[in-house]
Amino acid sequence: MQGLVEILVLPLLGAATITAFKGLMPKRLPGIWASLLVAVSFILSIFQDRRVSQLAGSHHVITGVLWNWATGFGPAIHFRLYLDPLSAVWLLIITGVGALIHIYSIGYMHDDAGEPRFFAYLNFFIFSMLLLVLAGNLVVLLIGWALVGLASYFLIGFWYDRPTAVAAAKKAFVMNTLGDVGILLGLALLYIHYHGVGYQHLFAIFTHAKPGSAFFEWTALLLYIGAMAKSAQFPLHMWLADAMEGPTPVSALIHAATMVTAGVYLMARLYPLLRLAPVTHELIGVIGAFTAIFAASIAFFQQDIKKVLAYSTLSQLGYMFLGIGVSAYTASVFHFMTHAFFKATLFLAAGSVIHGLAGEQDLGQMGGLWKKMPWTMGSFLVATLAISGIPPFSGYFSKEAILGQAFNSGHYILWAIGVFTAGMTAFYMFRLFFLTFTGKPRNEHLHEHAHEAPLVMTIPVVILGVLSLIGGAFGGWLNRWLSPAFHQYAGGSAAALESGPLFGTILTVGLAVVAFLVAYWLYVKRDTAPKAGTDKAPGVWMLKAWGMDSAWMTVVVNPLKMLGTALLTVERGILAGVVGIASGVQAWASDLAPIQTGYVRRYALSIMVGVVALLAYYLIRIGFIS
Amino acid sequence: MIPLNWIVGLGAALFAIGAVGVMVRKNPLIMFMAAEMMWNAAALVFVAYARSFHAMSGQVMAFIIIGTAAAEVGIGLAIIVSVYHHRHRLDIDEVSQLKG
Amino acid sequence: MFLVWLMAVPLAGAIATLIAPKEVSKAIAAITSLVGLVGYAGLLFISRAGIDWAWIPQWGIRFHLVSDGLSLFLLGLSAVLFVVAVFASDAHAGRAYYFWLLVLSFSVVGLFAAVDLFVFYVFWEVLLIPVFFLLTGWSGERGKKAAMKWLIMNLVGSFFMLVGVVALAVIHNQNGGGLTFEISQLSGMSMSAGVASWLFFAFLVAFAIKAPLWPLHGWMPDAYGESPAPVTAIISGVLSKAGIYGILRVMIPIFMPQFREYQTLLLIVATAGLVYGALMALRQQDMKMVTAYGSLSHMAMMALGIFSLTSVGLLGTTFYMVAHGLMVGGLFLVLGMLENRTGTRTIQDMAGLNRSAPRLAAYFLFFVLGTLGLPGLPGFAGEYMIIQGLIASHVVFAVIAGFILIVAAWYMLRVFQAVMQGPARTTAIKDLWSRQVAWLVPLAGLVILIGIWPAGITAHAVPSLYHAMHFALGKGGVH
Amino acid sequence: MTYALWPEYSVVIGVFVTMIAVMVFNRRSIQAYWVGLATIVVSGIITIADWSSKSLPVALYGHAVTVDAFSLVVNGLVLVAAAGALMIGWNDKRYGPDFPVLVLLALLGMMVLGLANNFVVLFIGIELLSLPLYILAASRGTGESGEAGLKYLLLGAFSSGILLFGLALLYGASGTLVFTHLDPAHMILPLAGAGLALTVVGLVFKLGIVPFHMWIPDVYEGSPLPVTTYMAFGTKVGAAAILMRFLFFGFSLDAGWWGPALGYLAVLTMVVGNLLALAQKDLKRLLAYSGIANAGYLLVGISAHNMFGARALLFYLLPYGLAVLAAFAVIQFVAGERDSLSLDDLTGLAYRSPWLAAFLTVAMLSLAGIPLTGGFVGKFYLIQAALFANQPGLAIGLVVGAMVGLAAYVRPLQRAFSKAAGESSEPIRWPVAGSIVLVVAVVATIGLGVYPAPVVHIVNHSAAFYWLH
Amino acid sequence: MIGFVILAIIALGGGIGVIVARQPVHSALFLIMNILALAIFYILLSAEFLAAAQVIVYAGAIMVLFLFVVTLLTAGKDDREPKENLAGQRLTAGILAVLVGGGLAVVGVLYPSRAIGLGLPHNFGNLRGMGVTLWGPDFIYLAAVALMLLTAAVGVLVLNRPRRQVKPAPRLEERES
Repeated sequence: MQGLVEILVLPLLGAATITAFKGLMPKRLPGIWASLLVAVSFILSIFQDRRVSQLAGSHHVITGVLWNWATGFGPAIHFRLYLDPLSAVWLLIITGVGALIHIYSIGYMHDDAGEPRFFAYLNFFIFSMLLLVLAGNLVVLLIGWALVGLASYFLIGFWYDRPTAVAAAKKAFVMNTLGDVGILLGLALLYIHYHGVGYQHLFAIFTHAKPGSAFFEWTALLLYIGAMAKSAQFPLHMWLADAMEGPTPVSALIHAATMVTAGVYLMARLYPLLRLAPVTHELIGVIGAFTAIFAASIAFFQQDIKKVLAYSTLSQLGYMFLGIGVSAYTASVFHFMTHAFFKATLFLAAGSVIHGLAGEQDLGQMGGLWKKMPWTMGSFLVATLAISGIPPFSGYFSKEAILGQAFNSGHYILWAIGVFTAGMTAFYMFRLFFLTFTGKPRNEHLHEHAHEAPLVMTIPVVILGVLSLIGGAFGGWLNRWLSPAFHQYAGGSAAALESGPLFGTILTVGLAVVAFLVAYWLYVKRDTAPKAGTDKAPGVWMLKAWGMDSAWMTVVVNPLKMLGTALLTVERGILAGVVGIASGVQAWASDLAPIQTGYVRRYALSIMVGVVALLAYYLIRIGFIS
Repeated sequence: MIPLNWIVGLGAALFAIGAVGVMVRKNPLIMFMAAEMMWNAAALVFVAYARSFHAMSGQVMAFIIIGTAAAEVGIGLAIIVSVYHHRHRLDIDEVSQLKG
Repeated sequence: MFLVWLMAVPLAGAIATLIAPKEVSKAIAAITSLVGLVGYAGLLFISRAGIDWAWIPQWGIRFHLVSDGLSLFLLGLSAVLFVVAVFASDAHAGRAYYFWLLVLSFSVVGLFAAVDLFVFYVFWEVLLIPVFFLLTGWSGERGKKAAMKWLIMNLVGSFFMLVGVVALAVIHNQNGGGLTFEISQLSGMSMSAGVASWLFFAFLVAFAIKAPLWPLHGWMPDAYGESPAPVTAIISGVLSKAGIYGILRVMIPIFMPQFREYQTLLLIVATAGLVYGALMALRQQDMKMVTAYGSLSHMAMMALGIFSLTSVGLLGTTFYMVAHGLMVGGLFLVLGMLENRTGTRTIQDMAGLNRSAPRLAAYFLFFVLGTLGLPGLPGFAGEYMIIQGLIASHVVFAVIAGFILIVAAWYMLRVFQAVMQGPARTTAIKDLWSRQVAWLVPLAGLVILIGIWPAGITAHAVPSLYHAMHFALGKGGVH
Repeated sequence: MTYALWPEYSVVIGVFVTMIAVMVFNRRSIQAYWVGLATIVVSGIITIADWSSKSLPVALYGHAVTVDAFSLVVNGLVLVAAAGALMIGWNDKRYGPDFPVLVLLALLGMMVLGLANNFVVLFIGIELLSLPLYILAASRGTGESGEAGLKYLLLGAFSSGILLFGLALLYGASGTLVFTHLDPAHMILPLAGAGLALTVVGLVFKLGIVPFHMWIPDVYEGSPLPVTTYMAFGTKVGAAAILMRFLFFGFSLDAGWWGPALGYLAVLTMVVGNLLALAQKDLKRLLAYSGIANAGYLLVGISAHNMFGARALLFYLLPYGLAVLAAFAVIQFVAGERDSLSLDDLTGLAYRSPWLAAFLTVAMLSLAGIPLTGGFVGKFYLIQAALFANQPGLAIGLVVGAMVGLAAYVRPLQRAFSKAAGESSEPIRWPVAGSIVLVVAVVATIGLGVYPAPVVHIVNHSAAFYWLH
Repeated sequence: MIGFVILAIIALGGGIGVIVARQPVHSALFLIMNILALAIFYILLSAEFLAAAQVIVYAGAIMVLFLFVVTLLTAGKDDREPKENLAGQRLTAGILAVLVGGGLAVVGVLYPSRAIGLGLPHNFGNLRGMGVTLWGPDFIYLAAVALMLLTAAVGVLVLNRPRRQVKPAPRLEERES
């Protein structure tokens, strides 16, 4: 327990102090302070991970209750923290990669007026993400889950005077809320049935449950919806591309390396539940595969350097979910790790490019930058090779592990999709690389002023580049490291890394190489313009991301707005009704008033009417008139 | 022997006539007279029933009615005089400023 | 007896404002409300604070106040919000303004603490009057109409309730139990089904109007829109809770069979209100109206929690009342500051104010996030419990409620972003003054506290809740 | 030795002394007012003394009158009404020195109505009450005042005729004039039914029940203000007292055939009265319609026909009267030299005179039936009575009426609390006597709302006595 | 019985005359006729004292007063009845009166009171009988009537006292100017 709280609290402290004292801090201090705290957190995480691994017995878990969160309607829900090997991996990546990106940001944001705010947000994000992975039950997880969403909202909308950024932030938040609601419903279901939402409590029950009941399917589906929204699985993926409106380090940290993989974390965490819900489990793999190929197709013709990376992130997330779907949990975690390395490298390098080009992101304005920014180019190349699955770069190993297990478990179609997508990945990534760094500069003016990034930015990029080079070597270690976690409860038996058939590997790598060659031929030899291919049938749709945005608008958003507009009429009716009744009564009263004519004889008449009425009533009542 | 119940019928008729008088005549004096007639009708019925019960109480009541009528007429005429003193016609419908 | 002192404080303050010079009215009100808050803090440590005194013995009416788990936190909510409202008020509003505000405070304490139906009803109606005058005297011409609507709609509801109140006592008497208005004695009373249904709806309508619940919210838009911000904060934060509180305190113990009988109908109507409020909020162009309709939706959420008829749903509502009160009160105060600074409430007329007023924007966002139910802030805990209760009783409504949470995020962010973000369209405004921060910070801190520690309230509310309900709830209650 | 009738005797003596005072002193003298007030005080003291007397209830003059707790409570109420009216019109040169004399005479009528136990006394009471009020209504000498007097007189004579005929038929049906000797079981029923119908009409005419109410707005509006106050409070007390006494003594055993009709009338009255109040622009007229509506509330107490009804009615008279006193006192102050006050004249009252506005608020809220005022407790008691009688329709009618009337009572307040357009902030004079009435009425209204238990006790005691007969 | 019919016709004729006569003076005279017919009825009903009182008070005092006022108010004025201007007033009034009068008459005629068959008590209805009652147990009624007459006297004084011309309260603007 001790130690976890410190890891958690340090970044929060950073966020709080920077927010409170940003006016008093000298210019660079917030960045340094924030980076320092995250770095310390990283170091503490290492110690904690060691503690976990040294625990006796098979249960490598540190857990403890901070306080009683809510009670009164059943067994209390505690504010519980929980560290096991699975969360430990995330812990390391979050704090480690997070620290590097913090450092990088010191350089990247140095001339932005909102720099302290940026670091406060970033620290807040680290805190939330740590809370998410250190959560000991689903409620605390959901709190972390929502807070990272909030942090993401802050950071996407960091430049709040850009309407597009603001809109993107809102979209991200609302879509993530959808996911939150899914988790909320799912965990409420679990609580109702099992009187608790703690992982250990639930998993112990799941271990003894029989799979296949509708209850488990629904619960798993609801929780998966949460993961879908957070990890941008189809059809809840649009927000991630728009999220590139935020500063590039944010894209690297949140929308590539860490936050978007929370869904993978959740699904890996819930492997005992997935065992019980085979249909949902399959669905996860199918949607993952579809997302992978779907996003890859969109990435083909993107014109914006960050958009390409964003869709490639989507595609890679699809791989991870494909891994979850075929029970390749360790492989998914492995891919998460390598992806964190190479995608962070790619984004940060892209950030350096954008930084070097004074904020330009359009591929049409780049080209021939390799001479101007060699370190960046080098790192980018390494990461590109890694993501394309070229051995011996890290991506090769992790992707291979997922595909291998997909094949082994008999999901041949999913496997085929994965293989094909790997080729597509290689194509668009190399297209990106070539368009950015090789060939002739397409904008001489920008090219003139382009420059390599300062050291504070380059060093993290290079470190991450190195990690993406060698990351594949962690596979064996990870396999051992995670096995206690996945063997603790039923359902994780197939989690360990496996290797697929040799022909599969050859096919994958071969496809990647072919794709590389095609890209080389197209964009280096023939020097095709970035826009080429976007004016004809598939290209147009690919560029427009298959029109999913407008589909959402048509199917969900606009009907809701129209319903709201229609209800405005109802509301006017209700409000007018209130006034109407009141003024109706008033008018009635005014109409009634002239009864009072002022003529005495009329009054006498009225009295006489009353006499007749009363007389008749009494005579009838006593039976005189019958 | 006088048929007492017929006297009650006569009283009812006089009562109705008085009521009509109040309702249809426009001269306040005549309305007032008609009202007096209603009182008289009641007094007649009282006396008739007193005769039937051989009890003086009805007659006492009739006496009180007559005495009260005297007082009421005094006040009523005073009011009518004070209201119509300066008016051209004795028309009750002219006195209808208060309404609504 | 302590509760009586707690009531006497604002009353004394109110009288003091009438006597003292005009200039110190605000100071008196501030001191009074602070004393009330301190007294409330004391209440947390006093176990026997209630009073039970034969008020009108001939009718079995007892002046019976208690501070149990149901009322304790609502008393706290009102104590806090009144302090905040007084501090946020215009110093030149005049003595009558503070007089009415303190009278309101007085009656709210009485309302929340009453467990005798007659006493409850008395304060229920008394509190209409100060609000009526606050709306009449300190807002524009439309405010007068709003005041009229407020008074008449609420009284229409509560007049029927009055008949219900008396009828309950009379029936209890006819059953041979003697004339009493004590809720605990009226609970579980045998009545003919027809009569019980009529009484049930008489009470329900009264409470629904005050809350307000759709479709009885006709008074709400004008009242929320036209009243000065502190008054709006009080109405939306405290008084609207009175409606829900009434359902919990009065109706649940007495009309449980009717709740069961009409549960589906009630759930449908409340869900309609939930959706309706959210969609209305989505289409409003006036930032106060967005919040007002959002609040309408949230009130429906509280009603759903009750109508789920599960212990967790009721508990969720109990908790959510306090949470929502604090947050929506804060939000309306922030909106009031914005309105004062910009002179408009239309969101199209504003944009990009974050640049000139970052602190204001931060508090705005904080309360926006709170009201949209961000996990970690108290709205979430309430909504969680309510939805859990709904799942346990009728899962369809839980799904709809969940869906509305998404829409809530949408409309709340829409107003925040439109006002605070985007390219600046309005001239710069002044940021918060330090005096304003002085009360916003504790308010926000309190919100965070109960957000991360809902057990602080739920653990205390539970015994009273079960005590109040007397007989166990049906399915879904985990206990 | 019983002083049973001495409250009434002292008033008679007071009448003569006052007249002598008028004659002896100068015509514009204030002495008559003092003597009148002293009379009321003495009568009140004797009433209180009688209250604690052991010898009650007592029937006197061959069951013509019965002095019991009920009549003493009525005495108390009408004495308050008379004192209030007298002090509101205190030494106003517009009404002259005869004003106290006539007030005392009408007071005597009201007191007689409280203790009547036979038809003769009933009739005497009605006339003794009405005759001075005819005069007072017309006494202002203006067109409106004369019109009010004339209308009151003609319709009063008309209704008295109906009343008398009804009494005659009842006499024929039962053979007795004494209420307590009426025995529904041995009456000739059709005669009794017809007689009862006419008698009830004659009595509710004075109370102002729809459709016999039409004289009320005109007479209230046209009469001088203190007289209107007196009518609104005193006449209602007297009429309600005699109606209850007559019906409950004479017909208490069998409510089945006379109760429902009154119930319908009550509902009709409450709704129509409040509805018409909504349309009014003149404050006196508004209060007149409010008086009609309140008559409907009183009738609820009668048609409920149970012990609670009697008690509730007796109770309700007090807060109603106090609110009327307070409201009319405010009108008197604000109107100053004028005879009436429109709603628009109230605009800005809260800024001209905050206290007057506050007092008006209390009065109006009491009439509207808002808690912590006496009016609420009264309505509450009435609803209780209706429900105890198993007549939810009455209770619902009551609240529907109250709802409709609500806006009527609130509109003046809203005027009073909004800023006036002009600068007409001429200070308002506070006559001493009127101020006493106002303050006492307001304090008592609130006191009655906050702690009604003592009054409830008195009322219950009085109605309990009443039911022992 | 024949006497009764004749008297009834006279009384009814007088009554109808009151309400149909065009001039108030005629009405008053018709009313006197009616009153005198009733006085005879009183005698027939063994109410001698009342008959005398009826003649003296009603026919004598009251009607003279009426006649006096009629002449006072109609002197030199147009004393004819103005045209009926209230729509349906006469018809409705007639119907209502027929309903009420007819109903009451039917009830009264069909249901006679329980008459006592024995002979009349001594002094029934004559001066002595009334005197004993009114100055005995029922003196209080007499006193009340006296008070009413006193009220009437005061009323006449009040209503016709010389009035100081009370001007309507001056409006604010007038006062300022």
